[in-house]
Amino acid sequence: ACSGTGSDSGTADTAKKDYTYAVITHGAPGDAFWDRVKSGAEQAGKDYGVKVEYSSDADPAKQSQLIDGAVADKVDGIVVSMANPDGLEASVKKAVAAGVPVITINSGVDKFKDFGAITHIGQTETIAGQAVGEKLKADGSKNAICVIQEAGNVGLEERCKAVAETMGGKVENLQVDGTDDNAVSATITSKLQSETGIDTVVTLGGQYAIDAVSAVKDSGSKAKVATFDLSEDVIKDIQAGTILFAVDQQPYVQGFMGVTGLYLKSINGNDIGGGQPINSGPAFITKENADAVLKFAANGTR
Amino acid sequence: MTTATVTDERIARTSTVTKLLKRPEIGALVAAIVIFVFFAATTSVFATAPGASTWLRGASTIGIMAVAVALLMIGGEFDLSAGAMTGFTGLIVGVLTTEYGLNIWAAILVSLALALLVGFINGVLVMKTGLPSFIVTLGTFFVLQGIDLAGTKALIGQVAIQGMSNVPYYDSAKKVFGSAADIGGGLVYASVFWWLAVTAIATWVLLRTRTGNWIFSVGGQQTAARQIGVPVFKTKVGLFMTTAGAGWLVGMLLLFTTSTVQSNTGVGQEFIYIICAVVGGCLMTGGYGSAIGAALGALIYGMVNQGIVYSGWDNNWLKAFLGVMLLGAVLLNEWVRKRAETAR
Amino acid sequence: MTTATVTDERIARTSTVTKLLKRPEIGALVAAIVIFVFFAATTSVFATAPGASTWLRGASTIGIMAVAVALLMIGGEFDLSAGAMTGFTGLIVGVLTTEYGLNIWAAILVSLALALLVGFINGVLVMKTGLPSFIVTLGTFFVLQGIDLAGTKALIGQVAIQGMSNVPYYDSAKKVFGSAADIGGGLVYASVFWWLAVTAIATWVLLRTRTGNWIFSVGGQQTAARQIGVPVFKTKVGLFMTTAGAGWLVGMLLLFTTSTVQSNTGVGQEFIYIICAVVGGCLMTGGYGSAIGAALGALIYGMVNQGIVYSGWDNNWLKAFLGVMLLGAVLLNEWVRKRAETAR
Amino acid sequence: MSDKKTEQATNVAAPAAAGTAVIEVKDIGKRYGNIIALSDVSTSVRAGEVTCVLGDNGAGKSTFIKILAGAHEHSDGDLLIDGQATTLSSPRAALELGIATVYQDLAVVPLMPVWRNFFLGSEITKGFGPFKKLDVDEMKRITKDELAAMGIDLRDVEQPIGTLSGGERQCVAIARAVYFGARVLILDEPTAALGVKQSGVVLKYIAKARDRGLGVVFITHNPHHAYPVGDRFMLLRRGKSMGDFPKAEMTLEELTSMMAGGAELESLAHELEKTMGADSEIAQTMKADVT
Amino acid sequence: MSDKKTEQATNVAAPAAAGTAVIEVKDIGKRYGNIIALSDVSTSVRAGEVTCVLGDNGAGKSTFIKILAGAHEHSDGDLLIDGQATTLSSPRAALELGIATVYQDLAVVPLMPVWRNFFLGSEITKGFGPFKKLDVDEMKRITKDELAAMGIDLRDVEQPIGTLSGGERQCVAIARAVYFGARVLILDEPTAALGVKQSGVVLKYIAKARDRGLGVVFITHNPHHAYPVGDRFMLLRRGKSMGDFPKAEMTLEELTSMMAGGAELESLAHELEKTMGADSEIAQTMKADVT
Ligand SMILES: Nc1ncnc2c1ncn2[C@@H]1O[C@H](COP(=O)(O)OP(=O)(O)OP(=O)(O)O)[C@@H](O)[C@H]1O
Ligand SMILES: Nc1ncnc2c1ncn2[C@@H]1O[C@H](COP(=O)(O)OP(=O)(O)OP(=O)(O)O)[C@@H](O)[C@H]1O
Ligand SMILES: [Mg+2]
Ligand SMILES: [Mg+2]
Repeated sequence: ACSGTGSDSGTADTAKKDYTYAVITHGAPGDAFWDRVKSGAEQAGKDYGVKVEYSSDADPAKQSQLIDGAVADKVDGIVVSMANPDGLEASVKKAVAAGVPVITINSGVDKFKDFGAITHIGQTETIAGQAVGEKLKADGSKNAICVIQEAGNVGLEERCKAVAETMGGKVENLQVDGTDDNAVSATITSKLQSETGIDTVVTLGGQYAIDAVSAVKDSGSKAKVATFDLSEDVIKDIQAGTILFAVDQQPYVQGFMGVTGLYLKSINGNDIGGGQPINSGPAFITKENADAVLKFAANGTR
Repeated sequence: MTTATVTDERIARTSTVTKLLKRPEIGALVAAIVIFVFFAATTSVFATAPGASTWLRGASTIGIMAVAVALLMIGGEFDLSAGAMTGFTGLIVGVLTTEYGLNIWAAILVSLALALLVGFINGVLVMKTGLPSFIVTLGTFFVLQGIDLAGTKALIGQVAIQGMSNVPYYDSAKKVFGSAADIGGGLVYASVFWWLAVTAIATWVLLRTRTGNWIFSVGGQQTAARQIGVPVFKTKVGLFMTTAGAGWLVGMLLLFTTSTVQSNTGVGQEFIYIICAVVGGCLMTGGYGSAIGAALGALIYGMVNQGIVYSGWDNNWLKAFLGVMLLGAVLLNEWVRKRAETAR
Repeated sequence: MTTATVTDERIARTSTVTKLLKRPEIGALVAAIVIFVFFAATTSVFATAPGASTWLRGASTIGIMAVAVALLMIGGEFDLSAGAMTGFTGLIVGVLTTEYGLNIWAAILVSLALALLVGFINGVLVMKTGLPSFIVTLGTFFVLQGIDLAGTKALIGQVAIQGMSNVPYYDSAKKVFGSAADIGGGLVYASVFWWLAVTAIATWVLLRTRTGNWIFSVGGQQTAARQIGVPVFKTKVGLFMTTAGAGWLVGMLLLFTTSTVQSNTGVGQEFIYIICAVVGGCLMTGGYGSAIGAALGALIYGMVNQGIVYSGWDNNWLKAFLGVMLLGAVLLNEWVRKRAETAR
Repeated sequence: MSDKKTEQATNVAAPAAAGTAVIEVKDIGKRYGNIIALSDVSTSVRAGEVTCVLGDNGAGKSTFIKILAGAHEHSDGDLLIDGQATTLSSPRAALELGIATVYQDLAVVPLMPVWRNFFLGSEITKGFGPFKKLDVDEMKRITKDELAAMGIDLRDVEQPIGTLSGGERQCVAIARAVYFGARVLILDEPTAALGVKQSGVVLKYIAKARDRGLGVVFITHNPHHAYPVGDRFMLLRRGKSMGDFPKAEMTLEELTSMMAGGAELESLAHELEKTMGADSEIAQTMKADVT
Repeated sequence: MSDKKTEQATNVAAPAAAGTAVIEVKDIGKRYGNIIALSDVSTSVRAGEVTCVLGDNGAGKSTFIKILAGAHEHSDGDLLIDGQATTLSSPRAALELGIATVYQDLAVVPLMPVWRNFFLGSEITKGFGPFKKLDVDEMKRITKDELAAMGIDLRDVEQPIGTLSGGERQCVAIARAVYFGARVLILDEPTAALGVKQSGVVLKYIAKARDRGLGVVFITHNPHHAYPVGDRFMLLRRGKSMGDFPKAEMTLEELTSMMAGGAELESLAHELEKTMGADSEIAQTMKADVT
């Protein structure tokens, strides 16, 4: 499904034109995962000498306004994450109709073709979640809690659901207040205290893994901790053995590749992936390979 | 006016033009114009039809709620459940139609009825218990938030409504709540017209009806209003129901513009409504404010939000810019209002 | 009391025991006890030492802020930047030590100075411009939030402080802010002691010092207070600085208890502080409330939050339970207070 | 008053024949928490009569009239209106029975314009159904006129009432009650902040209302105001009624000494004489008041 | 007053010699936005003298004293204290110069207990440094005593002042000002809501303060209150001064007719006579007042 008819003009004056790409995601500002997506996109922009404008809003109505705004701003391409495809359908289709190339990242793999996007980069929350579930199953987990730091967030809910699908056993969601680490830690402690059978804590952000580790310690529980996403401290904990593993969705890749795809479209008319989605991950970080990643995590790029 | 006392030696001077400046909205209006001019001058898209279409759309839904919340605040109360209400009503329609196949218009009415019921409960609880509305509606807010999340998950196994556009008669409802008219190359969404209508009606009610008089009085001095014979209970409960009704309207606008609604839709927005009302000149303590001012407050908020994106400033600083601009707008607002008062 | 008028025929009856019931905290106290008993009876862990340790920890940091915010609310103002302040101060210490290698105690002092400066700016802006504090501190809130995110990101390339525990003298600071004492099998964190101390000092200031008198008066009737000679400006600016100082304290407690702080720490918490203060009996309109009440409000909030987890109820309903329980607590609070008033 | 008057009051029963009791209270009492502000008070308000309620500061006068006005529910005793035992659940209920009140704290909404305060709760509207709207010009005109009739020449009826002087505000409250009072007019220290001229007008209004057959309850601390217009005098002391005297049994001097607590005032005058010299003017004036 | 008194007021200059002008105002004026509330008023407040400010409702009396009290800054003219041109930036500055004021709207904080209101801004403390704490018992005792001296027998000084009766509240404000006033005492209609007895006490206080060498500014609408204690009478009309008369040039009758606007009142009395019959008591009383 190629919709690249509008790109001819783009290729025509490659030499002089300063391209501008909009990256519009559903991530909350300051969220470590989306911060890395942003870093990747901006790095790509720097590398290629193009302008990258990042914006985000978790509310699909507002996100669709951002897309409309970018189209009105006549950008040369849009990278968009589609956590709630229905909410963005009209805007994405409008962008495509206006001749703006669109690449979807992170989520929306089922719909990108219908909406006329060039390709999809990343993997759904579901794929990452299922991978975690499988790995935990292999590790013998039977009773897990999945810590959700933002109530009602579509992506987080999907991760937990996917973990439950493949892990077997019991997986229960636990809502915490993500802006208060003290409360996160206390809530996980409470849960571990009241249900001593819990053998695994899955957190959905590197930050919360740290809180979970201290909660496990405080409650005297034997539960192991696994987490989505990385940070320097997470890797150190993996090295120390207090965190079992982290699944790295390689968000940096999603941002970087998204912009790369648009850039190739602009200068060369390429449709990378040939209509098929491209997976950005997942990669597992365990005690074995932690050392190699530490440097990058410290840079804030993994 | 038959009562003009132009020749009173105790009044410095007066003029019909400067009399206009007395209106509480004047400050917000000037601030809105300044912000418009600023972004129109510094970005290329802001003042184009497609650009304006975007920020008007963003401001419209917030604006409708801000106007309703302003009425409530003038009446001396808060409604923290207003944000969650927009999600709640949308979810009800979504669940009833996509999951249970109810007629879409019936679902819309059911949703309205439930919204008004929640508003009624809010009002009666506040008036009967004497608790501050801040705390009562906080309770309702949490309950609605819980229902939005758990109820939706339990009923449809997801946290967002999907497939809404395949529901029979979806288009007829979309025409009312979610369509857009192409005006001069920019799409103007239905929500913008609703916003204008709501603002006009609210202004008329406030300034030209008995109810408006009562709203000002119950917010300004509840005991005095009661002593003088104003039906305080009816007025306040009515205000809570109005806010809930506005929440329903915005819920419908959101649902039919984007064809989806999530379980966390509107959560956290309640404070933005209050902010817009205050930017537009409402007092936190009640008894003073204007509907047009609140609408202008929402316009300022919408323009700043979208204008920052157009300016291409680093997204990480978004909030800082927003803060500085809001503060600037309010300061300008206050300054203009004070000048207007001494110069009238 | 030398002024007891026990024999006045115009007073129905009086007794020393029932006199205690007059205190504004009594309602919150009863509500807290009821909630404690409820969870103690229905769950096995809640009333054990490790269980109590957990909910006390959760309540403590919120409690410190709630007490400071209560003082400010009694003084008639709000501080929406209070939540972001906890992140701001923590981030400053984190960045200065991990990135620039500053001595940890020096960094802590720098952070305190900056916090007080922000509080001072808040206060001066509110008093000099005459704008509502709700809107001024909202501006500061947005600005702080922007600095927290963009500043941190620009300086250390991350959105959360990493590697804090390797900083020299970390342990000495952790002893003060982040250690925990084992009491009867449960860990009691330093934050709990700080919480008790802050509550005690705030209560003493409110009830037994001139400053306390002034706080009540500027919140109750600012014009009257000014006319009668209360230094309104000093009092209010002092209150904003106190709140900022409390934000700094909580920032330190968070940083040294969890050894990390993220750029969005505290965002959205500002309303929880207000909620706790109101649950504890503070009026939104100022001039009435108590520090102990706010501390009890935080305790109620903390107990309900953890108690629901202990109860193992469906977590999706968390917010709904929270809403119902808070509402119940406040209703009980109000009922007790009214009874106490007529029965004293 | 204006012609509109009758239009406004059509839903309210006409004044009763002179002398019939419109309101009767029997052993009425009121507590605020454990504070007993009023106990065992009985009296009646008759059409075409002015009942003056007298008493020291804190005696319970305002509490008493708040019960009649529906602002507070009584805790004990019976309140009879037109012979029927009632509990006035709200001031609105009282207003609908034609009972209008001037409260001591005036019951105005400071931020609202003068004319909106004047008509609050009884607004004049024009138009039909959903298009019924306030008749602003008419209301402004009436407000201006009614206040001018009391000797208050307002610059602008759009001014927030909170910016009026104390006396101007009081005049608005009085003019409003007089304008809307149909059967009973209750005035709690209406002349407290008024100048000599305005006080005279208020007394005139009271007499006029009485002559029109309204029952009037009038509270004042000034015997020179109470005596000329009063028909009956009820004395409260420390929340208890000390009796209910018709004017026939009373001279101005008796009234004055009663209001001042008789013996107590005499001893005060005596004391003043001692401290300030017998011919000090204060002592003289006070003595003149007492004797 | 109590012995503590002097302790409290040590930082304040002692009263000046009788007759010296403590406060002088020259062509002072005040605008609220476009409203000119006061213009071109000149007078002086002298130690050991009582200056009465008279005038109709809305004449600008309260505005005038608010300038003296530091509550409003004047817009035009000069304010001289002890001969020095000053702008009082806040009431606290005025208080520190020994100027204490009873405002017409009383300046109390309704939710605070009576004793806290009494001592607000001038609390008595004991202890040192950070352990300085309020001397609660002492303050309660003084409050109770001072009010009892005015004839107000409070049930409980812990009661929020907002629940007191109008007169009780006024007495608290007066007792407070009298207790803290060191050089100048400003009273804006202090006797408005007071009973005969309490009014007498206030007049006695004024005379006492004068005799102690304080300058007193006294606003009232009651000529019977103004005449006995006043030394000079300043008349305001529609924001302008109509002159400043020493008592020697004035009789009670002249004062009364001046306060009532002279001719206007006479015509009112006349009108009353017409409408209500010549022997109507109101007309009689009013005529007696005028002539
Ligand atoms: N809401 C209340 N709560 C507690 N006590 C009250 C309340 N209202 C009034 N009181 C008390 O009841 C008593 C009677 O008050 P009320 O206002 O009726 O007096 P009053 O006769 O009108 O006095 P005044 O002449 O000073 O206006 C007072 O002592 C007052 O302190
Ligand atoms: N804040 C204000 N804004 C506008 N006008 C005001 C304000 N305060 C007072 N005024 C006006 O100034 C005039 C003088 O008011 P002031 O209170 O000084 O009168 P007064 O002589 O004390 O009258 P009274 O005897 O009724 O107390 C009044 O007409 C009033 O309406
Ligand atoms: Mg009274
Ligand atoms: Mg006055």
